Amino acid sequence: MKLDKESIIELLNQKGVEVLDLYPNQISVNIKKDNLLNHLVFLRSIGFDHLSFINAVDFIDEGEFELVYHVWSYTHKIHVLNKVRISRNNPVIPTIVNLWEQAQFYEQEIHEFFGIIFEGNKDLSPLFLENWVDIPPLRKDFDTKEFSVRLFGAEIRR
Amino acid sequence: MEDLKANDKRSYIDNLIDFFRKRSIWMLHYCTGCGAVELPPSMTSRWDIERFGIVPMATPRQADVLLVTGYVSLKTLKRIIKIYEQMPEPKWVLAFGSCTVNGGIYWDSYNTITNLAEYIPVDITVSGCMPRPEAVIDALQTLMEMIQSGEGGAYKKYKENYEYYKKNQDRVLRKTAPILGSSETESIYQEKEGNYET
Amino acid sequence: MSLGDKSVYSPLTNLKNLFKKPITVKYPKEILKVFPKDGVSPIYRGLHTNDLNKCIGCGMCQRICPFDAIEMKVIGENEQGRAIKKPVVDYGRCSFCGFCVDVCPTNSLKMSRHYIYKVKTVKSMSAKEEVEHIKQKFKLMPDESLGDDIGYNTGKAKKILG
Amino acid sequence: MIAAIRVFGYSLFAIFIGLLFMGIGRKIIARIQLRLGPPFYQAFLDVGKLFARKSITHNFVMDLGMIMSLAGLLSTMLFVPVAGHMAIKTSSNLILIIYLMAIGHLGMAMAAAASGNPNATIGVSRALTMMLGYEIPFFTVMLGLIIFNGTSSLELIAQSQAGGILNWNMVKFPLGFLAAEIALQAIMGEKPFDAMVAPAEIASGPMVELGGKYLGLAFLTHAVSIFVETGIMVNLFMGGASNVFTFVLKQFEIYLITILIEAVFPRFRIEQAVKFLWTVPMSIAVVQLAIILL
Repeated sequence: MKLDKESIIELLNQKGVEVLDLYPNQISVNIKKDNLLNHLVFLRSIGFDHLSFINAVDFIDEGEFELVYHVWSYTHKIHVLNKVRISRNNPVIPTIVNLWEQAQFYEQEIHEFFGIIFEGNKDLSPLFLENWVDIPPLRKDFDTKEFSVRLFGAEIRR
Repeated sequence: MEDLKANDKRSYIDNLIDFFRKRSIWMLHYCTGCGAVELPPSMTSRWDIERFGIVPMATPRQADVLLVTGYVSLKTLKRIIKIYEQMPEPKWVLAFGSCTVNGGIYWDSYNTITNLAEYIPVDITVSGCMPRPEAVIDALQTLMEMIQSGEGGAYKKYKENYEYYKKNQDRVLRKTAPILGSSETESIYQEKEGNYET
Repeated sequence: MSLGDKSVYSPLTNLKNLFKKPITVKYPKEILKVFPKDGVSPIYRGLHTNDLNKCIGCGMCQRICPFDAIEMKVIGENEQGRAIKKPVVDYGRCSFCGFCVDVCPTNSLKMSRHYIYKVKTVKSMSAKEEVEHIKQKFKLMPDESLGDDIGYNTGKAKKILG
Repeated sequence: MIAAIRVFGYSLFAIFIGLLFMGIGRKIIARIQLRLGPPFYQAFLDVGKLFARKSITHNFVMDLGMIMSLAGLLSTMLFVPVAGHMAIKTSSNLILIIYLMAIGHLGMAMAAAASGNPNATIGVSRALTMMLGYEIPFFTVMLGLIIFNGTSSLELIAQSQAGGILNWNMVKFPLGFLAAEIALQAIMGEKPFDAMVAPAEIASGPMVELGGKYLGLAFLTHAVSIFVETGIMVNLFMGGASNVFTFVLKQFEIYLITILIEAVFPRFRIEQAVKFLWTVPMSIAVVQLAIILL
């Protein structure tokens, strides 16, 4: 059964989450960390069966990470961005590997580049950076210029 | 001056062997980055470097020249060193593009080395981002001249200056685990404290 | 046995190429000619060329370069005692994007159609010296030595192509 | 003593002709791909370079295997009549020749297995599987010819076709020639039956760990194998030759057909190749055998 965008927003509003209407086929949802699993299970149950990607954004001034779960439905043709904010000091979030298996690699990568710990994910081994011992490199407080000068001897002229 | 003297001493047999070597360069193109795109036109009908006897080879054991075609990340560097050491002598290295000289577009990357010559000896460095097939052919022709005249002996440098190269390799690869049989599955973030000294 | 597109034997039709002329460009002897001019495209972005009389040393090219490739080098003093600066391009960084040519206020910095530049190893050098040698060899100060063969050049590209 | 010199001379001749054919084959493939291609003497330069390189051995079994594979093919060559001449005057029994040809492959298998590289092991297992594929149709064709001529001597079969092109077995038994030609493609290891080398998949298979002199030996083995295999085909189907020049020319015709097929076809997977060889050339060969018997 194909739902249009308005009825999906209606359904989500009934669940008590904040919905933002972005584009003709895209909506954005702000959720709490505790509510994440329930919310994603609900989305999956109404036909959003494809997890496209998981992003992480570092809001260093606000001291928070934002995780964006991109969920797509082949029946409704709607793209939902589920945004979760977690604290930068204690970056822990429950894993969704049991819901979507492909989340394994996204979580591994985010753990590698942002240092966010996904509770319940058994394998958070690095994919790209072998044996990295510095600050995770995509965090905003990681200084790539300084690092490349120190390790590779890069010339910086300005 | 020493080089010139050495040239004078080269016998007829040496010149013949060098002629064979220069006319039959087998290359291992380890395709890192953009250079992989420039090599197919050089190898296929339009520019056809097989005219000079240059053919791609599948394994380092059979190859004479290693083409490093583009940026080199830490993971790649480890494999490049392994491949370079697996090649039997005489061997030559061609570095293509800005990235292998001074970092190129990845000049401030956390994971890309800036100067390939610090880690393995390089015979010819070609500028460009990436070099056109004509530039590739030009470099290979220069390599052929260097082989004939006995100039292209950078592989001897690897033995003479091994400490220098090894030190540089260790400095950047220290933070990385062995290629095969890595059992490091614990979280990288947890073991951060105290392990890294500047 | 049919030789249609879907046939198993259709590769055999390629045997007719045996009697055609090869399309190979014998590079060192002859050069590619597909554009009105010989060689590469008329708006090719090759090594830089700089009209040193027109260049005012403003440093805009240095400021816009996304790769930190351009360095302003002091080459002397003018009558008022101010330093005259000209850009030096590090071809170990340059990615030939053309931003510096776009931004040049006097239109003195241009790109030529020359692109072949290579550095050979020096057998007598030690490894450490060679690293520096390669780095320094790739830093070139563009002048008018390549000026006879202008390639990418703001506003004029269209005129050349016709 | 004279026998030894003759054997040496014949070996050099076979290697020379094989390398020449390889070079010309590369040139022809290049022209089909609209390229200029390497000079025709490129194979000599390659061998010269390979023997001047440093080489890495893994153990003495590898050395032994490479020499065994070259020696196996060189000894096969002694039994193939070249325009009526032979290195040593001996019987040129077809069954013996086919038996000896396997030694070359086994030597290569030994060397590759000793190198310990998994790609080499895969390549060798593919080569031996391919042997099962091509030997059965090739033997069936040969059986027909042996029954027809009442002898298994290659020399006598060649002599029986004397007197004009219409007497050649190629014209008398076109189906048999077709089946043998397809099988020959597999024997020479050219496309579409080159799953054993397959540089893109298993990094040139048995040769993966060979460098320098060992690869040079492999090159020479390949050159001799080209000479032997085309020589057998010339004697079987094209009536031998009265002088050496004609013989080499006929050999080149056979090699040219192989090269033209090699130049344009893609590669079979190993199980597809064996299935193809056991169905298409095999059924053609069986029909030919039935025609001869009836």
